[in-house]
Amino acid sequence: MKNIIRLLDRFAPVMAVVCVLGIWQAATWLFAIPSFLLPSPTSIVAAGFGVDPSVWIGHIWATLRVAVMGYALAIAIAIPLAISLSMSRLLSRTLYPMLVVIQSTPIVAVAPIIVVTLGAGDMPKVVITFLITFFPIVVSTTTGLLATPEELIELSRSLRAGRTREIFHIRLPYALPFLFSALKISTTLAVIGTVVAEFVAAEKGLGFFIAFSTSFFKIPQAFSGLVILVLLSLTLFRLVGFVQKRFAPWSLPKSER
Amino acid sequence: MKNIIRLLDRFAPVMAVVCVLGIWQAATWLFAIPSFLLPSPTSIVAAGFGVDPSVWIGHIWATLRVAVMGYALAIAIAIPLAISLSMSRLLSRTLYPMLVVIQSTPIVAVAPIIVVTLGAGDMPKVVITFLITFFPIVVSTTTGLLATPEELIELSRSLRAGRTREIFHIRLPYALPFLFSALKISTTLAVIGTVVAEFVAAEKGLGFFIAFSTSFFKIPQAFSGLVILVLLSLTLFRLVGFVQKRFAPWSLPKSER
Amino acid sequence: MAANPPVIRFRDVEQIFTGNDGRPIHALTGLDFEISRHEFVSVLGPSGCGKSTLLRLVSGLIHPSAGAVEIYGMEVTEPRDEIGIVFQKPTLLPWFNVQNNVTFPMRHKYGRVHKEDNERALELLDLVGLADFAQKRIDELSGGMQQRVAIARALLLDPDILLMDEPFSALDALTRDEMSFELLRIWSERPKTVLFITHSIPEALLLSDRIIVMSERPGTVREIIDVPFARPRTMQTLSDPAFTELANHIRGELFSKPAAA
Amino acid sequence: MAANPPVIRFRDVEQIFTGNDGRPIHALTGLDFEISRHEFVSVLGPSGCGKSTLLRLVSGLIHPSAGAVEIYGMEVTEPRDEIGIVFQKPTLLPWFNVQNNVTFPMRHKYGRVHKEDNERALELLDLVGLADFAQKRIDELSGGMQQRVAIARALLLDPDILLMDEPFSALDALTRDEMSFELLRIWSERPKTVLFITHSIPEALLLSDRIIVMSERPGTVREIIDVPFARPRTMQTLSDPAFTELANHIRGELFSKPAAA
Amino acid sequence: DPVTFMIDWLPAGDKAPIYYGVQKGIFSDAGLDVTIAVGRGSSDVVTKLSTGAADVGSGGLSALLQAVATEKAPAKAVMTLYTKQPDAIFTTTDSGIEKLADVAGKKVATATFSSSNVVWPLVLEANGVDPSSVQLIKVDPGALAPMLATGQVDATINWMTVAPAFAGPMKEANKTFKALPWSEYGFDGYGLSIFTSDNMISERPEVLKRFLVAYKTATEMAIKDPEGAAAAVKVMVPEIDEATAAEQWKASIPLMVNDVSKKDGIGAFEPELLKATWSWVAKSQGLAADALDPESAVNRSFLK
Ligand SMILES: Nc1ncnc2c1ncn2[C@@H]1O[C@H](COP(=O)(O)OP(=O)(O)OP(=O)(O)O)[C@@H](O)[C@H]1O
Ligand SMILES: Nc1ncnc2c1ncn2[C@@H]1O[C@H](COP(=O)(O)OP(=O)(O)OP(=O)(O)O)[C@@H](O)[C@H]1O
Ligand SMILES: [Mg+2]
Ligand SMILES: [Mg+2]
Repeated sequence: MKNIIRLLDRFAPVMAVVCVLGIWQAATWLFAIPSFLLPSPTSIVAAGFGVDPSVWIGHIWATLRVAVMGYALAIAIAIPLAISLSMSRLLSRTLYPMLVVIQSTPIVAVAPIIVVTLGAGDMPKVVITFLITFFPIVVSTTTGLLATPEELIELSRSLRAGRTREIFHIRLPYALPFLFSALKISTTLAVIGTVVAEFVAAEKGLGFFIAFSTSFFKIPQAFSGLVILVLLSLTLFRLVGFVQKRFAPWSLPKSER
Repeated sequence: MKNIIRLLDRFAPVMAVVCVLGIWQAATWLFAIPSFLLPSPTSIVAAGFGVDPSVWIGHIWATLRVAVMGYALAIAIAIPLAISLSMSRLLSRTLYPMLVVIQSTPIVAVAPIIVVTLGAGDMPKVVITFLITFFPIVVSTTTGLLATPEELIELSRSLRAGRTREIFHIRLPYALPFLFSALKISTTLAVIGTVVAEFVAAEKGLGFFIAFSTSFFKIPQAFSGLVILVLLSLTLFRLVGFVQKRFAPWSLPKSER
Repeated sequence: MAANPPVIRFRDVEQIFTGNDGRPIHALTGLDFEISRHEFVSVLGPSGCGKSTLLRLVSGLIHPSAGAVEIYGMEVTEPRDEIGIVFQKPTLLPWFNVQNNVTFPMRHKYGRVHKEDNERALELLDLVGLADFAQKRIDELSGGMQQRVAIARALLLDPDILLMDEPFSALDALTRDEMSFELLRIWSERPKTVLFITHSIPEALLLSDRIIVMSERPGTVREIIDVPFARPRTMQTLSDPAFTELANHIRGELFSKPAAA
Repeated sequence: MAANPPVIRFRDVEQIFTGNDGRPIHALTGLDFEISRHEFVSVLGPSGCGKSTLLRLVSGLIHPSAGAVEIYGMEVTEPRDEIGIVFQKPTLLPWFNVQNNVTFPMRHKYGRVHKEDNERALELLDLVGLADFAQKRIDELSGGMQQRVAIARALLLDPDILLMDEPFSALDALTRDEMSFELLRIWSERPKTVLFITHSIPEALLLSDRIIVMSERPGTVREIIDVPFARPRTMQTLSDPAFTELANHIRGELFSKPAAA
Repeated sequence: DPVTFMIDWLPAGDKAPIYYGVQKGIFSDAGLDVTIAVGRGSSDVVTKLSTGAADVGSGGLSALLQAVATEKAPAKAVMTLYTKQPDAIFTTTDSGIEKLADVAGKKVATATFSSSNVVWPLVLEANGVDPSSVQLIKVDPGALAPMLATGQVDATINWMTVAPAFAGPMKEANKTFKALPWSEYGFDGYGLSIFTSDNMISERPEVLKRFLVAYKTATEMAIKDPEGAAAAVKVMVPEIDEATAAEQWKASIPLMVNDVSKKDGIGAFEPELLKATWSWVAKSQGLAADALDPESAVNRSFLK
């Protein structure tokens, strides 16, 4: 009995995916859904294999590179920013609205500026990805830093360790659940951000590939790009979960350690 | 002295905005930045007043309506979803990957399906907004629900109150800082989502207005739309902060109550 | 008293935790005793000997690694209705004020709080000396005050079985005495079975019918002492020479083993 | 002792909190006393009378609403280096194991932990009876064990001034006695000024040079008692008739006022 | 000499000349090192040219006129490609739309930000149709073919060059495709043209000239060799479907080689037609007819 539950637990995600695919395939058959609307899994796979592997690798590499760089940049900027915001009420009241402004500006509207200012190449795409990715990290980390219980702060203050150590030894560890939650959200945003950037300005990458395929109404091929993209997101998402489990197990709820 | 600090604190945000605008205006003059690249604040304001107020109202209303409906839908679905995810490990392992899949699917790629399936009107836009908005709420709320200290859970279990009450009386209140952090992130996502939706299918709304103005090279006018959009985001963001302060002050850090 | 069936029964209970490093922590071993209906039993023992663990076993929050815990003759597999608990930490909810923390069991268990519950909460708060603080928030209370709120909360539902883990540890001598006598009064007015963890030997003697004295980790029952003093007990009981004698005996019992330490 | 300048000095200190409802809570009033160098002073008083608040004032974590607190003649405006604190709650960091919690003051104050610090931490853990638990995580400890970790932590930096808020409240009688004597030993080997909050009158008598007895809220000094017993004090001191007499006096003092209660 | 050429939309068969020229070495023979950049619409190309992100580009002439009129964009048109407007109504044989006027009372889908949308009402009026009688639905370009194929709309508005891409969905839906070019219903003017920046004109006129000559040669050769043109695109854009690309390229040839270009010569700007192009823009944008002298937006000096 226990074994069955364990097996179920282990394979449930896989089974769920298989189920969804099955229903999808069946639906495309039964209702004769045209492939230009919602291609069947088999036609997507076929379309995927129809594209040269080297072409795939080129697009995947372009997207992955930009996504990871943008994500890394977002983390590198968002965390110090969150720390500054949590340390100074003045700063927080001044910067926060500006961050909201940046975050809520539709990238497409300012993309020309970014592209013109930063030239061609990966830079503008990295920046666009960064802009889409960093905000949740800032908000979540700031919330976590500020949510640290008073008593732990008093412990730190009583040791006169200074603000820096208070942040790094107390507030940041305490904020890790918040931070990791944001990092998870941001993986998918990084990928989405890259895709948006590739829609706006690119000659390569999965986003470009999808837009390109769509412009020819080759929907199964577009979907095969989509599948790769989604796998990329899932991998990054899982990776963050893995890092958390490996390096900060106490920031996970007991049931997931 | 104290008064000065208070004044500074009070007007810092406004002053910062004024500063940024000043620098911007000066830069456009000094470096003769062409207005099709980055229009000056004055030209943006001029362009904004050049548009008929009733036209503005039409666009703002269209965007606001969709953004708020999408946001509300996201909350209405994300919170129950987060509760389910936090309650069952099996569900969480099965559903989480699918949510990541949904979240990391670029809307533009599936736009045809959405438009064809849901037709014209607000529906597809609300759905798109919802899709972009709900993920952070799910992730953050789930994290918060699971982060509830063991001792509070034991208190609940010792009263044999059942899972539902455990969720609503213990876990949800505890998760509020997480939830509100996500709700803040999501306001801007809701607006961005609406704009994206308006790119895909719309004949009204600020996103439409901006893209439309851009495609006709009326860049200052596009920026005036951008400004309105950003103000909308800021208002929603503030509103969430206000709701938290008003209805759940204890979920705020001491310094911000 | 022997005629009554045992309310709580430990059958050769053993508790082994798995530490985060994967190594087992042997907390309790060979616990085997009974507590009768309406008995007041105290538990004394060195820090870390497994008292709280014992209480959590009775409450059904954890399950023994071996043996069984029974309540009213039924094996405990999950928390039960008739139990009220005071945890070692106050465990109050910061999003409620003091009064709502006290009425929380009602709200949490039955979904709503009646006027009578609120009145009862105010009575209980008065009883623990916090009538003025009903509307305050938890973080405005001192440590001892928080503990008293937790006591009031455990009493709200008037449970058949009351489990208390060092409920008076953060209280001063006077408040502690007052609370002890209040507890005795409640217990005699509305009889209930009480399992009471404490570090104070006089307190245990003053309150209990029997005292379970535990040994160091892995915790086991070293001796169960019948407390002979007649009830109702008063301040006078404390000056009874037999009281001092028994206290010294227990003290010796507790202090005896660790000659190595 | 009078020749030394006062280490801690309260000058007519008053503390008023603003409650979350905006109403003032009058916690302390008219505190005016001095504590000399290397003096061991205990504070006794009813729950909620402001003992923890008094300690937080000395530590510089909060500032008095009126009057001033001075350390070595200088007004306290922020926490100072020479102070070690045991808070009323253990306040341990769940992301460190026990040993790292003990060495935390070193890490936190000076940025790194030397080999000697780790050795010292292990010594201190041995002293509080937790040598076996150095590598455990905080949530695997019992309440009393956590409190002992907090004590070890406060001793790590060997502070000139030691502030302890009910440090032994969660400990059994034996451990409590052992810890008391350990504390006395440390205090006599490396003299320091100690402010010690407790609810145990015998403990206060056994440990201190003077005892500050406080009255109910708003807390103020009711009496300051010189403890006459010669040092080193031992278990024998406890059986001195003068000891019992003084204990009864303090008891009377603490129990006197609230006839209304 | 390095030249960055920006095509106005994603690579497709109708963009073949530039690929053909690169592949066949026409540009390198002319001493040009051409980089192809992908723009996102005509106005994007104008922006990129104005800011120097690209040297030469292709785009709809209307967009340039508009940009010069309203923003004084420092860019000029230097050569025409399409001498007929490429906009068209796509429909199916069973829709009952035989001529443009038949769209009255029908459902028509268009890409949200298509430049066609603005002139659409004017074209309708010119054909005696009340624009409000047509139910216009604006959607993502990717949704156009599916909507037409599933019968959710009766027609779509597209450029002629897109027609071959509709073939797949149409075939799957068992419908027969039909296109009604607006140019046959009175919508005249220049379409796709070659733009360059004022900077390029003043600083590297000689390079520009060489480029235009080479481009013209490439175009002419590509017209004669449609399969080769498609193959050239396929080499540089491996994702493309060669057959579709060839179809697209063939579909764009009539826009370039027609009675107009035969009369005026390939690439020439004829003043009357230029004025007509501008008047459509001015009317549709509500600009005064004299807001711009269309001559000021073109530079004919690079055409032989
Ligand atoms: N942050 C605060 N805000 C408002 N009131 C407070 C705050 N801290 C303490 N008080 C009030 O001040 C009074 C003294 O509190 P304090 O914690 O100093 O008591 P104490 O003597 O340490 O009590 P105990 O022995 O129970 O720990 C209490 O009435 C409490 O309600
Ligand atoms: N969740 C747990 N995981 C691992 N070990 C645990 C856990 N809970 C308790 N222990 C261990 O079990 C033993 C008994 O703990 P318990 O809390 O029952 O002690 P206690 O008698 O209540 O002590 P105290 O008087 O200090 O509160 C301790 O050694 C403790 O380390
Ligand atoms: Mg315990
Ligand atoms: Mg206190």
